[in-house]
Amino acid sequence: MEEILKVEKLNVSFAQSLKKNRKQVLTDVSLSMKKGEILGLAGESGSGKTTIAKAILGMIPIDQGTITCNARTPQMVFQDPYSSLNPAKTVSWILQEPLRMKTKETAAGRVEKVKSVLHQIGLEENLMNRKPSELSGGQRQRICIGTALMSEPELLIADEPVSALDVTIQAQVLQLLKSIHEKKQLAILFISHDLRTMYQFCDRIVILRNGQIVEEGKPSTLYASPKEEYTRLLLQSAGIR
Amino acid sequence: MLLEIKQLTIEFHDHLVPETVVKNVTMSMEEGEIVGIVGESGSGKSMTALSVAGLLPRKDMKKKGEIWFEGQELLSLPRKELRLLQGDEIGMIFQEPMTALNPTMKIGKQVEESLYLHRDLSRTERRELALSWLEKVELNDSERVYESYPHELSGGMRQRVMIAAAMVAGPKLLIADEPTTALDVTVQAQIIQLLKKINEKNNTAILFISHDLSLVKDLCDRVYVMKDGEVVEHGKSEDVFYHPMEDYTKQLIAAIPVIDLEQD
Amino acid sequence: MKKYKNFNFIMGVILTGLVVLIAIIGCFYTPYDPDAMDAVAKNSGISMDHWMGCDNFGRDIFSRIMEGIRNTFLISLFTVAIGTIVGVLIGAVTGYFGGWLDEILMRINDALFAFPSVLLALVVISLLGTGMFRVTLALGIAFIPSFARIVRSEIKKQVTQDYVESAKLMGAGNFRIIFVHILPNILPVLLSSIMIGFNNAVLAEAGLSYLGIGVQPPDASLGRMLSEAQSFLFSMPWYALFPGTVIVIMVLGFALMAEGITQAQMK
Amino acid sequence: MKVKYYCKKFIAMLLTLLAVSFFVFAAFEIIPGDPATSILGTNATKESVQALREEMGLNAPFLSRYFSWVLSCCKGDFGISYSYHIPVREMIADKLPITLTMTVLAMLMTMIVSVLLGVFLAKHTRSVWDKCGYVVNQIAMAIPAFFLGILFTYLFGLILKWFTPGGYISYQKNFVGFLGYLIMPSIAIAIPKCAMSVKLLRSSILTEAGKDYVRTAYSRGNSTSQVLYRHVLKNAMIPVITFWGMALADMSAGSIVVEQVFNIPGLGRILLSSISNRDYPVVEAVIVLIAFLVVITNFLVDLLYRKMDHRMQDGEDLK
Amino acid sequence: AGDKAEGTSYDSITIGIPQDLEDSLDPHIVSAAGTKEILFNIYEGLVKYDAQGNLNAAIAKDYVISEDGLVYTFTLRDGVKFHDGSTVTVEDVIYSINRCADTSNGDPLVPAFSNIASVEAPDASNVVITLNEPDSEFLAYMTTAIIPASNENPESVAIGTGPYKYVTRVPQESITLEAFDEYWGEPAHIQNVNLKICANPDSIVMELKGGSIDMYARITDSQAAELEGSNFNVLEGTMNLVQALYLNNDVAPFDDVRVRQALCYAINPQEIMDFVSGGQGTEIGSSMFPAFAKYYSEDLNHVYDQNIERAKELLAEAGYPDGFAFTITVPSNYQQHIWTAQVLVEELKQIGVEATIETVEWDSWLSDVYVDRNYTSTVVGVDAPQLTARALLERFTSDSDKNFVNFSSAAYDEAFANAIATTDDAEQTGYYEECLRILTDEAANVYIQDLPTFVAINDSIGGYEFYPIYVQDFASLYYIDATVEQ
Ligand SMILES: Nc1ncnc2c1ncn2[C@@H]1O[C@H](COP(=O)(O)OP(=O)(O)OP(=O)(O)O)[C@@H](O)[C@H]1O
Ligand SMILES: Nc1ncnc2c1ncn2[C@@H]1O[C@H](COP(=O)(O)OP(=O)(O)OP(=O)(O)O)[C@@H](O)[C@H]1O
Ligand SMILES: [Mg+2]
Ligand SMILES: [Mg+2]
Repeated sequence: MEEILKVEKLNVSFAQSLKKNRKQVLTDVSLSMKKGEILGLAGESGSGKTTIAKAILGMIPIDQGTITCNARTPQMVFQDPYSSLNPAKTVSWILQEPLRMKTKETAAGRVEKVKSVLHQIGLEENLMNRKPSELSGGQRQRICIGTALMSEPELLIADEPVSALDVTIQAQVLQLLKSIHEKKQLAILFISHDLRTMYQFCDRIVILRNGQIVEEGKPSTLYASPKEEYTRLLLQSAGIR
Repeated sequence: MLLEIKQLTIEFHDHLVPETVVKNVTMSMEEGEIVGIVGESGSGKSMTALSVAGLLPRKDMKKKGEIWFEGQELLSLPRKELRLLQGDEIGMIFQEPMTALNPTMKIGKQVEESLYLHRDLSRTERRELALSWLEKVELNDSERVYESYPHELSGGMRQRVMIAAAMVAGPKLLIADEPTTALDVTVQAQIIQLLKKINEKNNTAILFISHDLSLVKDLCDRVYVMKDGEVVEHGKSEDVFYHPMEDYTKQLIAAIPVIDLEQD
Repeated sequence: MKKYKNFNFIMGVILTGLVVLIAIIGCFYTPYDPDAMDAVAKNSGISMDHWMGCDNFGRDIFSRIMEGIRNTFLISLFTVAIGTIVGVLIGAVTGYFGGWLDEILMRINDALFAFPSVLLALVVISLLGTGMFRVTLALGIAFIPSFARIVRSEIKKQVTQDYVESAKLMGAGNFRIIFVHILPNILPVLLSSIMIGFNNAVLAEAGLSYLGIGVQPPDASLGRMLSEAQSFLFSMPWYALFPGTVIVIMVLGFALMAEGITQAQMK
Repeated sequence: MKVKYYCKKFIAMLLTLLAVSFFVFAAFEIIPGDPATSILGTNATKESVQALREEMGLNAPFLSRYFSWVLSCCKGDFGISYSYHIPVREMIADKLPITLTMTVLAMLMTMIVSVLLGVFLAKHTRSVWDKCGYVVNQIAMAIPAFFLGILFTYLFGLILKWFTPGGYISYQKNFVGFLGYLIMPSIAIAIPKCAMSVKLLRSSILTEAGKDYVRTAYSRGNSTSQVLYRHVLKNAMIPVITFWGMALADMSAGSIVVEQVFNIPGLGRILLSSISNRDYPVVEAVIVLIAFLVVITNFLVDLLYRKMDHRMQDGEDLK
Repeated sequence: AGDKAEGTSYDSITIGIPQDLEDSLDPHIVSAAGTKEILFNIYEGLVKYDAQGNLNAAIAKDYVISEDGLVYTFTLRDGVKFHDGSTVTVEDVIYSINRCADTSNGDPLVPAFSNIASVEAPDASNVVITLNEPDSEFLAYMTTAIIPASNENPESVAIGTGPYKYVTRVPQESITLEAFDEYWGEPAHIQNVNLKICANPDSIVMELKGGSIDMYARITDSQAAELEGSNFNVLEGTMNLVQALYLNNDVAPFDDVRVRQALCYAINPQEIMDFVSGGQGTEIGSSMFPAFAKYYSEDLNHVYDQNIERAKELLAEAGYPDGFAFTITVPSNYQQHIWTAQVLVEELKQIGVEATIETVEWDSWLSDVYVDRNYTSTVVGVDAPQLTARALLERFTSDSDKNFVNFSSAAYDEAFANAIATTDDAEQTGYYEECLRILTDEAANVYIQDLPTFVAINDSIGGYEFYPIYVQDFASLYYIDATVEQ
């Protein structure tokens, strides 16, 4: 299978206020994804997961390394469901925006598409004319996923897409992602700190610590015999070991 | 019996059609007991907790039922007397560590505020107590934390600060409304550990709210399951977890990702 | 529009509508020729013939107010329009892109901000000559810096939000992101600045007539009438009161409308 | 780096002042009339104007005049007024206290009254008070300071005779009388600004009151007033302070009209008269001074802001 | 100032003035009429005008003019003191006159001084001035201020010999004068004079009524009306200036005499006076105001009595049957002129001429209109610094630097030259009258009025006198009660 994403020796640092030196956030991160693969990215808070995602999509400048992304219209579901939807627009407008950008769909056609997507992500049609501020966190996060899916991407970067959802809906959303993954060969970079969910969802998991990759492998092997102490600790706190 | 909620019903009237968000909820808690409430989003968990803490908004809503805490009925208690309980006898930890702390007030001041309001202590005594609690919640750099502002701390640290602030006056009842959802697993585990320790050492009763059944199973003695504002099931947590009676509970349990390492 | 069904908006529309209506009627009909002098009616008080009395040339104050509203309204409208449009453009570009362009433009902007609008108006008028259009232009230019500043800082706040990144991923261009995605979010702030701008524009126009570089006599403007009326404050206080009140109503109308829209936005 | 930040601010300030002074110089290149004609008045003929210009050094090229002016400014010498033949520095030192006092008075009133009223209205939301307050506030915001000045003159000056319109008393002669006279103009300036900050504060308090930390504060047993004063007010003040900064800058730069209405010989009057007399040294100095005040105000507000809100990152701008 | 309201102190008075003495305190350089009228109290020449327009001996106690009118011998009054305490010497006189006659910067400061051949002092009390040509009006120019030769900064340090001495000033706020103890003549009655700058003409009535000023010399008729019934007397006089719609005779359509005449026929000075000055002004028909009784002739007022038909005819003849449009440039600091212009606009509409007003700052007016002559028409008032016809009429000679209307008439130039040359008074008057007639017939400008001036003065103060020239005499003012007490 061809590679859809290749990151080599990625280094990212941020300028720090009040201090002279820059804060090194990612050090020599290399990873690759194949078409249609679900890659899990786990690690404790502040380990640099979101930074990798943003670097891949070119939202932050990188210091060193190469990023090759062969995917058509890569999309991202942002971690913070509160700031990733435009507060001034309605749900329907937000969901239509990718269509306006990429296709020549008529207004009516767009609305139809919006309705079907809403259905897919398990939301009612009557949410269409609401503003994001009138939605619950879970609903917002699902709208984010919906917007990302609208562009029919080949690669989806999902930054903790289900953390704000309760378990039943979590399962539903993951199911949705999985089915699209299967139908359209969608590759997903799944960022989470929930090792339980990842076990079932991912084809491969990368463990990140302090901006460095400490371990990677298939979930089953990784969970069964973690090589690194840190991985073990993570598994332990998740109550798996 | 430390806390008894009898037939609690909460209705909102700020929309055209009154909305009942809590219906006939009855619960009870012993001293030193850890009780969990689980249920999906919007099922009325927070509302129940807030009504115990006396924090329900006063306008546009109707409350029915009784809440007995140490021989006092909270719903009919005048605001002034309720205030004496808040922070002193009843401590509360909120879901969002990011926003639940005052961004422009030093951590120390926020932690010791309950003391300032309820105890007649000198400034240094308050400080001592606050520092000791910061250390108890494993914020080892307590002096620095005391002088910091919330934005200078990580999410996990803030959540621990919240716990310290809730515990500083030694309440009999600690209400923890989803205290770990915003945290990553490692920190989450630490917080649960911490709550257990507090419960053991101080014999503080904890009302633990979460939508994560597996967490609740580990921590709580008993659990109430809520759906659409009603308690659908309750019992010992082991019992509910391994032998659920209601369909809804079964669904909740089924949704927990199962990791069967043996199979591979 | 159906969203703006709140008291503020409706009151605002009514007040502004009233003022605009009078201005429009004033284009076609005034009870008297606003410039026509009448020695007999000189300084006469309120009467059936002259609802608001006459000024020191015996000109009908009511007719002049009708004309004055039109001039003042147009001047402040276009002043604010110029200030807003250019200010938003500059503020948006600098706030969105940042960098050295931002630095340079903001230094110039700060300098202009401290620069008295009177002097600026003198410069524009000396370059282009007097006349309502030029006065408007001069004031408009003087208004740019404050708008640019506000818009810039608001845009800077918005740019950190993930929805902007999200829009980029969708493939929206910078222009679209600024004006379609971000702008509606800063509208409440912008609207209230526009309202303050209206207040200031009326004031500035009146200030310029002190120097004789505002609306040229005999044309009436509310600001000019107000400053002329000051000499007659004792003998005919109504001469000052009428144009002043009309200014207040006009500004109030805009303010309420802005308020209404803001409320609808925030809802 | 704190030092680096302040250095940057300082340089930006200098650049702003340079730009301002350059604009003023350029402005006088453009507008008609020059000091020589102004001095010669109706004695002016083409030749005599030329001769005087030569004598005053006005015929030197624009840039060389500008740079020599900047140089002498750096030495603290703002030149001699063409009209008054006294050092510009003295003139300004004379006038600055007037405008400054007026501005400070107006600002103090704005701050005190708006905090009191804002808190009061926020405490009594949806009461009759709040509704009346809202209406009065909206109207107060819409009244130009200029019209207010006229109304005050009529009402308090002519009808009630509380003060003598135009009866400005010099601060050198009678400081109390001076302050007394400045009260009315200060109120006229303060009212619209005050109304705006009341509105801002009220809504800011209400926004803050809906935030999670307020609930936390209640959970510790704070009473409503305690929550308001201990927690909400400080946070709610942050946007208001930003507004005050702009208002202060506005007032010191925009006092011209109000000074005119109340016949106060402050900086605004000096500015106006020296613009029309083409008294370059004075205009330049006054405008640079005003710019300086504006920049300094911004800087101070910035400091205050940082003090109140520790989340502010260095290098960020506010406003 | 405020303490005066109690009426206890008779030794000070606060007088409102419309603008600060902004140009200079140097009496030879100063040009703004508003400054000159104040400096009248501080400086004196060898001779000095009184309220009747007579030239009286001042610093000179006596003077002799030679038969041929070429040699003027002035005898200095003994012990006349400058305000700095020094005595006026012949050197000071010679210095002052030479300063004004200096031609190194083009025209001399006093144009008439170009005629001076020599200034000498044969002894310590006599100054002899010799002229190149006889000049019957030369004496009037001897009102030129005498200043001490030792004063290095006359533009900021005012030292004269007048009844009041300059004490101090606060720019844009006030000027303080004090009676000069060692004045040679009748001393001023009121010890302290505070000149308060009232920059906002609209608040003058309030200031008067509020008691912050005791006197204001240039109020308008409507302000005068507002003062009725208050404790202020309103005195009426004339401003002694020629208010006219000055036309640029060089630009079309005003280069055509018929167009200019048409404008003259179209307007009605009386109507303008009714609106602008409460009907109080004095109509004029040429560049001469009534204070010059010798030259002022009412006949000229009727040459162009309002006649709309005739005006239209003339316009049609000149090729403008449908009228035309032009701009009136008015200095914005003179409200009366702006008002006048507004009435003019209305009146000209009757003959189909569309005038638009463009108000400009005084300084722009000076440079654009007065110096560069880059304008079409303007409304201003022209005054006479000396009470001589020459002061008013010289500017209309074709080569005069001050001929801002670009009037050009060979006949006029000749008549004026004759007037200057002759020593015979009657003959000279005849030539000047001819000049005035030419200005009227050629309709050089649209003459309107000599504006009235209203002086508001607290009714406890008396002694105000109107002069035929544009000055204010503070020395004659006194408190009525104070004199009674004495
Ligand atoms: N814009 C920025 N400026 C400075 N430091 C930053 C910036 N963004 C992120 N960081 C720092 O980089 C580190 C990694 O952040 P990142 O957001 O990638 O963490 P994460 O793994 O996504 O954590 P979480 O699970 O909490 O979302 C953190 O220490 C953070 O403080
Ligand atoms: N101010 C309000 N007006 C109307 N309805 C409200 C209001 N606040 C809460 N509700 C409703 O009350 C119900 C119960 O809310 P509650 O916060 O108790 O849920 P929860 O169980 O805590 O959910 P979560 O797990 O998402 O925190 C929800 O349906 C919510 O929409
Ligand atoms: Mg992250
Ligand atoms: Mg909740």
